Amino acid sequence: MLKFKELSKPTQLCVLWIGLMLFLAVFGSFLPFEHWTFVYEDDLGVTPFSPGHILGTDNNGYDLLTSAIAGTRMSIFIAITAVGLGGLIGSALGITAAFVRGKVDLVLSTAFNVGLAIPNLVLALALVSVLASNVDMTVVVPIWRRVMVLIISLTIVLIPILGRIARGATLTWSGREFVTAARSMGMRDSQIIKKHIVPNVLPALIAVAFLAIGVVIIAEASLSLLGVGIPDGGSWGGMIARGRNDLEYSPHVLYIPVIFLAITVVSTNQIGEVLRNKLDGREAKV
Amino acid sequence: MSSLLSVKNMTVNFDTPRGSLEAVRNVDIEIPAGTSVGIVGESGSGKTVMCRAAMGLLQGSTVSRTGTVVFDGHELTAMTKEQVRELFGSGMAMIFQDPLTALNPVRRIGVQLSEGLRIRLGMSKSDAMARSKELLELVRIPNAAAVLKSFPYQLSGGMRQRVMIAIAIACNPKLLFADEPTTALDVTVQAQILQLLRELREDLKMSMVLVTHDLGVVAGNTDYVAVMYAGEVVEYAPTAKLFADMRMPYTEALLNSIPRVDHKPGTALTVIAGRLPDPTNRPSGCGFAPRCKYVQEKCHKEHPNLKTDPDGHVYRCWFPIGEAL
Amino acid sequence: MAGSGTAHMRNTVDSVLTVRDLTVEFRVAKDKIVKAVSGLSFDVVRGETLAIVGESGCGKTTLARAVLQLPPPNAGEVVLNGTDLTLLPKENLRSARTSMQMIFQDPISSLDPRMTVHQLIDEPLEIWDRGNRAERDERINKLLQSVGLEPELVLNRRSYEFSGGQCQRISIARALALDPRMLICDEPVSALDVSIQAQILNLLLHMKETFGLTMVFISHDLAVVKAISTRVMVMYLGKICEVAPPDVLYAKPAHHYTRALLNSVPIPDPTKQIRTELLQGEPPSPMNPPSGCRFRTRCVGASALCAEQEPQLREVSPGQFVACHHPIV
Amino acid sequence: MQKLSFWLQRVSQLLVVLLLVTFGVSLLIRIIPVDLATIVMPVADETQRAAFRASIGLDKGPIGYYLQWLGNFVHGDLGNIYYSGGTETVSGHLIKAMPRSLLLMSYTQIFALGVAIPLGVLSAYRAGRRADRVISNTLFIFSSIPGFAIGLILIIIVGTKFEWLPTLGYATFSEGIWEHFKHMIMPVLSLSLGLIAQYTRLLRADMIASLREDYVTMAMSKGLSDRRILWRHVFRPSSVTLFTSAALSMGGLIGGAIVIESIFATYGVGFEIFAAIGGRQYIMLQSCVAVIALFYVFFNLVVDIGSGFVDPRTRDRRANA
Repeated sequence: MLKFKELSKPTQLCVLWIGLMLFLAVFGSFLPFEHWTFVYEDDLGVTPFSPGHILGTDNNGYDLLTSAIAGTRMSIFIAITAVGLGGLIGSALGITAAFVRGKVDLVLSTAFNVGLAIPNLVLALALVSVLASNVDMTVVVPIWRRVMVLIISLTIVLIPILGRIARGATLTWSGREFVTAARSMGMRDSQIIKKHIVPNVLPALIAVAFLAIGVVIIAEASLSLLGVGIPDGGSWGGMIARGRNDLEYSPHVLYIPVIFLAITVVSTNQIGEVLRNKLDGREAKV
Repeated sequence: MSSLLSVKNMTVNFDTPRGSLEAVRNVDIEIPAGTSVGIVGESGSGKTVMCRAAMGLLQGSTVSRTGTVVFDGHELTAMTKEQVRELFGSGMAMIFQDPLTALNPVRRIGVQLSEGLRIRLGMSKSDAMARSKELLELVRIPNAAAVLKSFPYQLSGGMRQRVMIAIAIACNPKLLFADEPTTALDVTVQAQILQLLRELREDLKMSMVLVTHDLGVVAGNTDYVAVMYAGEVVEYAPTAKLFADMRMPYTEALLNSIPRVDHKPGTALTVIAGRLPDPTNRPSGCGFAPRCKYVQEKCHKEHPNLKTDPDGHVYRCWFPIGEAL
Repeated sequence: MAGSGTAHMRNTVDSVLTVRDLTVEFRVAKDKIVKAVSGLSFDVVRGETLAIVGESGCGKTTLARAVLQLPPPNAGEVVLNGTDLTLLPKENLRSARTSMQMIFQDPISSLDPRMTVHQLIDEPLEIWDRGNRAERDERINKLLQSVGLEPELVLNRRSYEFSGGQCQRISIARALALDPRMLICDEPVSALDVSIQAQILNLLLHMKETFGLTMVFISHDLAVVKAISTRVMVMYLGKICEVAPPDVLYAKPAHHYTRALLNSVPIPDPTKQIRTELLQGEPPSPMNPPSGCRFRTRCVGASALCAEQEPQLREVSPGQFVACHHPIV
Repeated sequence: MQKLSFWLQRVSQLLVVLLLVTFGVSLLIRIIPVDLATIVMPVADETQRAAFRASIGLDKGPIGYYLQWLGNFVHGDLGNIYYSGGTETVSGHLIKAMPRSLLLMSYTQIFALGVAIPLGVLSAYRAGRRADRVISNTLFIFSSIPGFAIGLILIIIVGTKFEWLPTLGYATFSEGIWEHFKHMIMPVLSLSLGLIAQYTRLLRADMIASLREDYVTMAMSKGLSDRRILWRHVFRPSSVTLFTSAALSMGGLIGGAIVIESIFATYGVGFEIFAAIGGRQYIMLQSCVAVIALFYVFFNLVVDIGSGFVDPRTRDRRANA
């Protein structure tokens, strides 16, 4: 597989950044900071690099560093869970469709097309709003339910996207002669899928999954910005939504989550790209 | 005899992630005017790269070429890209192995064929089209008018190869590089295309460089043969002489390893053991030494120089066949 | 030809494989059907090497796959060791296939790039549970040695680290792992360089003797076939033209197509250049083959009869069968 | 007439997708834990609510409801928007919102393609050299910054700090062409930077693949100039993926436009969808999604026709399909 030392400098930085994000996501709450909802009443709208507040505070007195760490946790958690679930379900469906062909393929491909006919964000927005609505509009939907709904919605959005990619990859690989060879040796179809199709399709899917993480992070942020995602600065999107209210006087409240988000997306994209090129290089030899 | 094309000491390097790849090294070759010269070699021997480099068709930041190439009195290696381009079409032309990839998939045959005529010869659109039709008839394509309007994928492999030949000879080139022109074709179609090339060469007084891996194709279609191995020309002689009196052990081994229809069934094939040397890490001695049955101590250590017999037979071997040790 | 008939069938108890009236057709569009193989019969006797020769599009690869039931043919029977494969239920077919293994044209595509050589050759043994780990490992080593590869050097490497010739050796080792009685080689050397071709051909001959194999060898190259076959079958557009032992077929071909094919092969000897009349044009489309003899449109000896009536295979000299109304005598 | 049968097949495939999408969306009303009639008429009594349900077919079960909605939709009746104090038609809203969104999307596409095509061709031609590296790296970063972030940053810098451009609203042509474009510049930039990166990368990759083909060497050996080879021989066969992705990204643009339209208060279709969801106007939502799916079908057909135009091979494959 890939060795860290063989990667280019920028890619190494990307891997390190993702490592840092994962660290913050897992251990962020154990760091010796005040809880992110703590209000520094004397430090409203402090600019970054001030003593005590490296990333500054917003106009409500929330420290942006601890907010960003909490946001990291939420955004990364949602992204990884949604991509994991969507990837699993999508690739299972896609591989089945391409390997079995015939009617199964027709039904699943049509289902993918139905999913793809609705723009991602519209679909996610509709799902979130339906699933997260209460009988009484005045009752606030609890945060855990919002998170669940977000994850489910984003998973549903991802299934047709990743499913179609898995289907395409499976079609290519199942046309290879080693699959015919395996059949002629008397291998069962289920074994062929397990031993020849999945291991070959998987690396491409992993590469795409990295790109999908970026897509999900942006989608979550967009939903939060529209007010249906994570409220009150609980994720990067939520922070951006809050920062939007004070563009004129405290633009850093916006810049900080945007920078976190952008670097993370650049990093996952770069890693996905490197993985894909690496695989293409292998493919070219095959 | 004067040389139409003369390549002197040409080396072509590719920068690859695995290091510098010397695809062609120190190649000297002369193409006498009015002749057909075969270049034979297995894949990776550098024969295709040699031809493209001679014409100056290799591009990109990773390629470097040294040496001199003189074509028809012009020193190509000292000219700008634009100046060399002036010689294409009417001076040199090229046909390729796979006519499906060598014809633009999205443009009609007529457009691709007349393009050269309009740009190189300044013909009007209608004149160029009329001439294109004549050219298709010249390469014996039935129903030329319909073919002009077709796309490459609509034609069979043999027809596509004829179209490519028509494009190449459109401006009456003096020298035609034919890079494995029949490898992708069936034997019966191959025979047709080779016959067509022979006839066109005679009619148009054209010289030809015929690149192939098939000694059989060379035997019936060339006046001279250059054998390439691991980026070098290892033997060069008039065709009849080469087959009658081989000096280079590689050529002999190659010939003996070919299954032949004119031999008795069940005749055992002589095997050349091993494989081509790694082009990014060439051995210091003779490249063929590890596979050669006549190998001596010296072959592994010192790289053999080109030797020329008094009759012009050139070879690169310390211990050529027919010479007492 | 390109005709039908069964005169060349030997029907002996020694037949390893008997194929009767095999037909394979693909639907490529609503009303376009490619007639890849049409009512073709042949048998392969124990220990022989049947070569099937023809140009691209003649249906030879389709034929090989139909014999292995990958996919099954539209009609006809394929009798392997007395069992008709076309009638077998899926599970039985799975085990029946193991006595007939295949070598493919593209040596690289026929090996899974993610598996080590050890895993590749172990795979058939594992599927059929042949012996314990140690026994299987020993078998793998033996197989590798028999195809001329050093087990210690290759076992843990993957296919993309090898050249085409070496991949083909690995494929051969894998095909032999289950002790098949029959080997079907589909253009096993046409993707290889000349110097490597000879290595693989010699290896196949050697393996045939060592393992007591019966072989079907498919190729477009008459010269390659000549070196290794005991019987040659020439195909054109999904039908048989001629069946004969190689010494007869190459010396005096009876079918006009066989002769044209032979005369087209370039001979690597400047003193032996024959310039006979070439076969004109290209094969017609298998979607709409000519009536009667399928070769008649390009045949120099064609008559009105050839358009009306399909020639049947008949014996013109001992062991030489030809499907032609006007064979060359 | 193979060709006709291909198109019939293709159109029917897309129609199936269209029907399934709209049916799926119509099921949303069933999933919501709230009764639509209660949302629409919070103060009415049960008989009034039942009458409302009957009027839009909610009492007929999922399929009956869908068929009634579909019948109305085909006749141009997209339903109503209900709010305290009255109703408005969905079509009325969409007629106002649609041109804004269409203009925004068209400008975005034209700008994105206009920038991406020369950049893509240049970086493929100079692949691996400095110009290519600069272009690729810059665009790579742009592709990772979400459009709304670019929009917000533009608002901070261009709108608030320097006050060069208006940050909110939309101007019709009748309010002045310059005024119209002034309101469009920032939304278009926000939407198009990501697209430019995506398009350039696609075109570059395909051009580089085409440049390795023998037909390029063939064109060189005919003595054609580099410029002619690039544009006449390489660009066209390499552009299929680019134009396909451009046409199909129209759908994604509507999604992106929801956020951008809400940031810049453009009040296009995206904003209407957002408003429908926020205001629980599920009938509005259903009809909006149906309209978008129509667009999807339309652009899929555009891709089919267009790719046959660019690459004759697809045309013939179809004739045989």
